Amino acid sequence: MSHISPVLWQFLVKWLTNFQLFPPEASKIAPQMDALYFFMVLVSLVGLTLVILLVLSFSLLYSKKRHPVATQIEGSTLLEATWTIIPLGLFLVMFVWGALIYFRVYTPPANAMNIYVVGKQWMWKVEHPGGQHEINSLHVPVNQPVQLTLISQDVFHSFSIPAFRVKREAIPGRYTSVWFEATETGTYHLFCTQYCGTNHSQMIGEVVVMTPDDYRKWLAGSTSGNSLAQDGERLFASLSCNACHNTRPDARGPNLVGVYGSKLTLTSGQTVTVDDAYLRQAILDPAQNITQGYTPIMPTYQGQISEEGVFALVEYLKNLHSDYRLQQTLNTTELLPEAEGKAAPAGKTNAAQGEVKQ
Amino acid sequence: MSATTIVSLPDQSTARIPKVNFLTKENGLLSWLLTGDHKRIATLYLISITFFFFIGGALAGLIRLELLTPQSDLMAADTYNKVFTMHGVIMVFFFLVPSVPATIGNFLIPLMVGAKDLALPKINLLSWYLYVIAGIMAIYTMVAGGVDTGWTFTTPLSTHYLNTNVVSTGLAIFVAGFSSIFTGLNFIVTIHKMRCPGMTWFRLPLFVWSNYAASILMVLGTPVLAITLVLVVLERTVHIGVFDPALGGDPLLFQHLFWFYSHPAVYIMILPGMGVISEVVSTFSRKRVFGYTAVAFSSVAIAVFGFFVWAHHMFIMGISNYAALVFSLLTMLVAVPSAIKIFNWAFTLYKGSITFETPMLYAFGFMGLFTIGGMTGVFLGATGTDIHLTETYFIVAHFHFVMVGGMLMAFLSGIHFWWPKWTGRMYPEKISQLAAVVTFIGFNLTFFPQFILGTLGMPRRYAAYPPEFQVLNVFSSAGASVLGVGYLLPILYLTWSLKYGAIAGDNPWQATGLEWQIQSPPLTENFPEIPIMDHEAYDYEWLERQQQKEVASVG
Amino acid sequence: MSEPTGQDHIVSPKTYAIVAVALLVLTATTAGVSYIELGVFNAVVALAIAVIKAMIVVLFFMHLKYSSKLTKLTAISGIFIFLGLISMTMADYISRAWGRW
Amino acid sequence: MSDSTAIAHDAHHEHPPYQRHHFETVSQQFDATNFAMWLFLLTEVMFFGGLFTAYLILRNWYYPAFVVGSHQLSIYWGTANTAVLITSSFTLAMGVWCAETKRKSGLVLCLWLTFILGLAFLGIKSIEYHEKWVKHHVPGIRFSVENFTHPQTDPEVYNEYHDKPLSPDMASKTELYFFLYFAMTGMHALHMIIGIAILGYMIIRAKQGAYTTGHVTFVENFGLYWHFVDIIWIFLYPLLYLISRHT
Repeated sequence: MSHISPVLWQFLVKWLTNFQLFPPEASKIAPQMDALYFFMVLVSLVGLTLVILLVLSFSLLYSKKRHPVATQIEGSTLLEATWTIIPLGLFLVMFVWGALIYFRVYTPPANAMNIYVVGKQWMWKVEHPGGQHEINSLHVPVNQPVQLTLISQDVFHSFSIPAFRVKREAIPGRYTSVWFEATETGTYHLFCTQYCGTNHSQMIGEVVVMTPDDYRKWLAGSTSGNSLAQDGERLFASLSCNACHNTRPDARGPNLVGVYGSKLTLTSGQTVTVDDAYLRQAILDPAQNITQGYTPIMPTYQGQISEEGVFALVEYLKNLHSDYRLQQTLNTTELLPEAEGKAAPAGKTNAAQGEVKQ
Repeated sequence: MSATTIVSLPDQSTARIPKVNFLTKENGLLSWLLTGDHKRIATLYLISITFFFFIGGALAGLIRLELLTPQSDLMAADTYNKVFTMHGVIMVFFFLVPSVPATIGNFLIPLMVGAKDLALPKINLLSWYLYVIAGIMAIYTMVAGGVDTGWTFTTPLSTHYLNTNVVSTGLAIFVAGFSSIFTGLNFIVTIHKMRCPGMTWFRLPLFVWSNYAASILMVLGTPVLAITLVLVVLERTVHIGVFDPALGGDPLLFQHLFWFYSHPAVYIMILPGMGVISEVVSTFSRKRVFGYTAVAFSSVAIAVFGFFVWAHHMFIMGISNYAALVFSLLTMLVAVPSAIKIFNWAFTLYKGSITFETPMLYAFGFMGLFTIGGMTGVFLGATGTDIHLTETYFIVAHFHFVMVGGMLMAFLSGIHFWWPKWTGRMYPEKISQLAAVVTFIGFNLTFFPQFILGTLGMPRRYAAYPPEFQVLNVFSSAGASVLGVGYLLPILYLTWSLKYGAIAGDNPWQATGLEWQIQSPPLTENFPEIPIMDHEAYDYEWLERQQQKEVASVG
Repeated sequence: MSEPTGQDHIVSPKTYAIVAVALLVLTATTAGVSYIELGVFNAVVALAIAVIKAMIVVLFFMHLKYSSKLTKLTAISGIFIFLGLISMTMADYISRAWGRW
Repeated sequence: MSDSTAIAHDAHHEHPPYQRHHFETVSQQFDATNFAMWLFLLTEVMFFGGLFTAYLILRNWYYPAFVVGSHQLSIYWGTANTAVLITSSFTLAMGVWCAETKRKSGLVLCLWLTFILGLAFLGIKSIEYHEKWVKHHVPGIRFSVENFTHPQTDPEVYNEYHDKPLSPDMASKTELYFFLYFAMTGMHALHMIIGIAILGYMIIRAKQGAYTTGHVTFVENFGLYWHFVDIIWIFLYPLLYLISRHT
């Protein structure tokens, strides 16, 4: 083989050892999506073969040599109806099938564990409820539904895990979510697929699927000390949220204990279910989200809390089931007289905490 | 007449190109720059879009060269981003949108409807000047440092996070948009008001129908793009915040308005190509197009439905899931007329008398590639599979199958088909057949691997990629070089044929269209006297009787 | 060729005058109604009057009433596509609140 | 818009000089240019359509901000301008009639009236714009939310509407309202300016008798354009001035 150029040789070796034609199926939804995919491939192949066969056989049968004079035919309503109705039927099947999968991908099950993801130029920051922070990697346990709550700090990004067949855009200013249940342990690609500026192609990472034991070990080994809810609790205190949002009878803001998941009536008369997205809106854009019976005195926190900070607050409020913790926060704040002054930089401190500590 | 060709050329020893024709009537640069003649304007357009095609093609070559290796080594990431952005902008707005309509359509529509010119010749010329101004602005953008937003101008990236020449690109596209509006407007008016006596709607060649449908899209869709780009430019210059989430705007609103034009734009690009294929398939199988009415109405159906499917570009972008359902359903409906067309063309061959000249080879290529392109569109139109496949190389391959495999094949088919009419000379047949085959092979080698890459999950617009994708990328780049040869050949031999090609005579293909019944190249006023249409389109029996009459009168 | 035949109908000055007065009256009405509290109907009435005024202008000043079917169809198709743009975009925005997506 | 000037080298002598060579009959020429004008107006509908869509969606999102924003507009000026524009449409329609019935002096008079009314509209508009400038309501360039966070700072408007103060984040959304206000009325005013410029040209041509020879295409088509610009205003007026008077 000495006369084969090394470049070509290297290429051939690579071809033989590193050639992929289909991505791994590593999530619960992947086989379902692939079933539809292969159905479509099949239909396409049949259609394409049909077209090629027709064109080829007509070309051979009716070439000028064999068939010097053409027979003029107007058309055939029956035939035309056939190739209108059959494709239409097939397309409608694909539509319904596709829609079922679409809703499945974007409807997380109730028992999913939540992980928060912030996209920014050009990295993915992952916040685990346990307080673990990651950059450009995501560790998840196998066989456990995981819901991702995504947001972008700047431009559109898209969180894509081909092996799981899921993808969702991270949008500035709004939460989106997607879920998956990994079925195979291993390391998979994580891509940003929405063009997001200069280093778009560097905004990649890996998804590590671990056995529950390994995952527990990883959690323990990479914790930053505080859980995300605890970070949120601190932020809650340092921004003096509890000055109004407390359980005192004369509180100026609504009591937030158990507010997550409840239904609220706003001053505009609208009824909303309190979810992650609503909490974010209420923190950053309070004027439009005033609970009925309260005056619109809450200032906006737009630009003062990083997206990671908002995630921490959301996580804190989500887990706020008894006012015991709130009371405790209140006491902590009262112990710190200059907490008020620290309010603004607190968000930034938290953002700094968002940096990975692995 | 040989048994394998329908080409009937006049006796080359005595044949002459008519002394008076639209090319020779007036001389001098000014007679071209101030012309009102649709055929001259079409020629100007042909030259300018070819120029931009090769710029865009060179940029495509750079992209493929960079993707030969997984690292971003030929270009830095930001250079790569500028290259693919300019490739997209130039190919979409300066080649594909004006390709068939502004050149072949401009040349043929008055001829096909039996008119002396388009209804508004000055507007037609203005449209070309706008195109040139827009082109100069685009070139200025490139020279001044390029732009790296991607041709889709996604906000807030394009408005707040980049400091390249977004404003000049936006304005270039704005101006190019008005060029396209005026072309479309002119076509609609001409088709409605300038048909010759006897030319009823259902005697119009299908090329006219499909250009009519595309013109509707141009006239109604382009203004929305124009106002959207104005808003983007204002957002960058005075920070007004309609698309900026930080100021309370909604970036998805931009997506809605942008795709309201840019999805129909896909049909603006492909519909005129479909018209070319109808003409070519009919001519080279000597048969009326199978189910003329169905093909005609399917063009209009595509135009109407095409307006209401735009949000299928945004399925994972955070539109409401219910809206996604509606748009997905409409997308499935708009796929049906394309399927109808493909089968109607295939059955046009049935019991025909087929010959295989270059335009027909390109048409066969179109039918195969467009079938693949169309079917993979359904993959993306179905909400479920769209999640996995969108924003990957699958979508890149899909729209290149439609745009390059479809529209460019059709464009080349049309250029070869009408070349004798346009210039009075034939192109060299053998080498052009070779070019058609090379293009087809090169195309498949370039873009088919990209479907697999997309399924594997390789994201689009990546300057660097994981090494396991390299093999397929090498195939793709290799194919691109073959494709490049396939595109260079025509420009060489077509230029050659301008001087050395065989004299074509009036009707080398023995085709039935009105344009073939007059001299080639045509007179400035097209018809010595306004024709009267007394037969259906694609009536080969009429043509035969006509020829017998001529023979009799000469004899 | 004495008279351009495309211009079949010459609208009389009287019609123009009546139309102009009607438009001014409608303008005064819509301005007046805006001072009355009607809740959501303020917007409905204002837009309804605007539509009526626009129709009067199109039909008489722009001669659509006397124009060919083609011109009528053109005007209608423009409105159709415009409403398509607005309604389908709005449909997305409104239905976003329906689910938890 | 088609230019009515005849081309010099008209080979067909039996045709009137204003007929272009590629049309068979004058009637065909009139139909074609008239239809082209309608199509052009369709593109204008879609052009403004994008802005209307943006306005409706953002108004739904930030209703309170859009309401107080529109309280800054003067209904008197708005109504006056509507009346001016409608009158100008009337005078131009009369101009078309004069052209059709070949009354040259009448046509010139009508065109002058339209011209003056058009300028009057722009004059009133510029008074309104100036007020916005003075009150720091020009988005992106000279803007302050002072009047919306503290309505009493603007006693004139406050006494009429008694707006409640907006929270700072909602007040900042008034900038969007004013941007759309300027974009829509500005785009409309741009169309007015173009129209007035063409009117000036037409007055000169009309004095030379260009439109009173039986060839009214240009006047008729310009009329379509002018009336269309009027219609845009007919919708802008309620959307911007009227519908938010009551909250």
